[in-house]
Amino acid sequence: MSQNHIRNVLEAALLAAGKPLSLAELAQLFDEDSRPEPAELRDGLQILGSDYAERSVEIKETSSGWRIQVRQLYAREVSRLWPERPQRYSRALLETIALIAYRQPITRAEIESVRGVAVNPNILKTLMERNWVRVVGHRDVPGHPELLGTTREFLDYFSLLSIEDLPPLAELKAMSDLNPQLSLPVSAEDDSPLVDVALLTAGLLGEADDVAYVSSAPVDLSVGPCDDDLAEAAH
Amino acid sequence: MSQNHIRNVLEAALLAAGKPLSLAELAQLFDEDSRPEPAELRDGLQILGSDYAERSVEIKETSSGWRIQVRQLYAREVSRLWPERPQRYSRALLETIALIAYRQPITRAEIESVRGVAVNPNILKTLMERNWVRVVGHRDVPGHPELLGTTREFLDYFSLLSIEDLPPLAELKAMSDLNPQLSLPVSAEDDSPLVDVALLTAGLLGEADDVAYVSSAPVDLSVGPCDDDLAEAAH
Amino acid sequence: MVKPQLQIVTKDSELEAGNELGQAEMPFAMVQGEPMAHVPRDLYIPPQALEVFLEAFEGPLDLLLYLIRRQNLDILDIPLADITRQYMNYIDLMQDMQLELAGEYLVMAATLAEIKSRMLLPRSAEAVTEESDPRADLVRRLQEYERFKAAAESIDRLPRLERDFWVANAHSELRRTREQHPPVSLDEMISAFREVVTRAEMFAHHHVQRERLSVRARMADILVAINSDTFVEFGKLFNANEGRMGVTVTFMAILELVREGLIDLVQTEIYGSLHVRSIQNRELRLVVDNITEEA
Repeated sequence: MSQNHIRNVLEAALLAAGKPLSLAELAQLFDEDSRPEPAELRDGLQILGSDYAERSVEIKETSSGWRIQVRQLYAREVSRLWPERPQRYSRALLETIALIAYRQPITRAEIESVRGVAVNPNILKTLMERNWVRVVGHRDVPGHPELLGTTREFLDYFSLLSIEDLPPLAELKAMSDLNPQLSLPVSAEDDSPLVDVALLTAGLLGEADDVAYVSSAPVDLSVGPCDDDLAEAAH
Repeated sequence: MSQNHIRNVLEAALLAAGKPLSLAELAQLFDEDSRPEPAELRDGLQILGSDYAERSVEIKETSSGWRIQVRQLYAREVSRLWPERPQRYSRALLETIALIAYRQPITRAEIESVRGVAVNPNILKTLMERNWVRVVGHRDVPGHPELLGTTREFLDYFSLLSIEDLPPLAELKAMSDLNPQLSLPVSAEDDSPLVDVALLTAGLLGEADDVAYVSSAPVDLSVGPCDDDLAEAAH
Repeated sequence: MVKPQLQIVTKDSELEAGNELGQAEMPFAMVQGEPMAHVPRDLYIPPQALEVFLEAFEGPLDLLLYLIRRQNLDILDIPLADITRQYMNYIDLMQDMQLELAGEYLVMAATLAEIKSRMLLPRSAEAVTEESDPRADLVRRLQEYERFKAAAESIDRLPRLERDFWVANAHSELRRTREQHPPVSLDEMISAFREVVTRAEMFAHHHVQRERLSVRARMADILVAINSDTFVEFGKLFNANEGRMGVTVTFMAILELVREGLIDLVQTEIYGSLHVRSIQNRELRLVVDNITEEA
């Protein structure tokens, strides 16, 4: 079978499907007796890609397979086709999907504990309807809460090959990173490291800032072996 | 502007749209100060067509404009993309078509606000491909969002003569039986008149053209309390 | 119907009011008749913006992070008393404004108070390790939340479908003929509709509390939008994007303004369009419930 034919069948199918197709799905397109090998298919996709070098489209491998997509270079022009501005996702939704993506499998309660607020059920519903999130199991604790994970569609939407391609999470710093400052020799102002009894009578939310510092300042924390504990606790 | 650029913008838009685009729509894609003449656009489409000579697709002019389509030559292979047996529609799709049927004309944003979740674009695509839903106009608000309505084919499918033949929503109305006492007369403690829940629930079953009601009601306005007018408007 | 506290203040009475309150020290809100002057300056938020402001936060951790970051402080070394005080001020303000406050905010307030009280207790030198720093757990939560807040932002910046690029589609006749459409019964569709309406009703209840729109605030907005020289088209006062409730609030505000004799509603011909004009004297200045509109 000619390379040109393979290339054209691949192009025809990808453009007709309008969604990513896996190598297996692409192989199914061909008659059984002349089905190309996966290597030949890869070659065909490669050729297609180089044919597109100067064009408005590109071939891209995402999580669920290969697709032909319009280059970002033409986003300004193409977006004029849809005068309604593209949907914006709320911060709540983005934070929720971020937690599910980076921490999967994760329960709803775990999401809530990191975000510090209840998860709006509509957000999970939207994420499930978009097929970005699905239930991947149940945690073996009382109540058997659902464990949530991301789908291939989620990765496809953001053109990611796998979850590892997400931008890296920021590093956590341990509190002791700041210890050099805290363990400075006590300054002239607060040369009395002991807490004044009178301060205890100060209103709970009163002018007690200094006390807070004094009581935690005089000790040399830098020798503390707890960096690791904290980092671990944070995980 | 280079011919290459024009060709690529045309290709990008036609492939992103996946449906025919008229010359006027194609012209709108370009920045105002460098918008090509219709003749240049035709040239661009011509060039695109000859680029496709050896490819799996072709460019075709239809009654509603130009489109890129897969050549018949690849029909056998491409047909293997689609499964023989029908799949079931999702709950989300059914709710969407139900809302469009009962509340037409309706925008996507309005569907989203009633359902409380984002509308997956694939749902509307499926409904349009099935020819159950079409764009019937544009709402006269910023962005001019598309107004969606059902088609004759939709009515035919359900053997309905007109959309009025859809089962009445009597029970639904009974369910959300709205309290005509809108909380306009405010309590002593809270002198800031807040909108009552009833108004909103009323909105669910009402028409979307509040403004129309408002502008036809003004004669009585000066007379005084407007509870009745409002209750009426809410209906 | 209770008359909204809308008053026209002439130049003279405005001067009086100014003297009484001190032009610069004008309270920005009245709560149960008391001017809210005790809130620190850096907390100033125009009352109408407060709801928007509250909605800008994704919860107590987000609010705390904001307070910390605004002062370029390090999370690892929060001046807890200071931050706690600011946090409490916001909570008080939100409660005074009768905004619905998620319970999580109050839980955080209690947590902060507890940490603070623990920090007041003297501790022996040996016992003080990082672990026993009462702030440690809060710091860990703040850091963790901040990581995911940042991750959410970076996900939002990733190129994505339908915004930055599109899947290329070509028309294919085959799609029509080959794709099998699943059957749908009318009952199925009606039950879907019934369900969505039921759910929307619940959703509506939930929403009302968050998006309470004040008619008086809207009255002020309208008066700002129009003037006595030219007529403004009635329909222009409405913003359809605000939905039914927003439109209704605007409508009620217009009714009130008509009743108060503050605006003129004119229709030149039957079924013609309505026009609105302010009939206030240009010498007059409007003060809506002590909310001063900046000129």
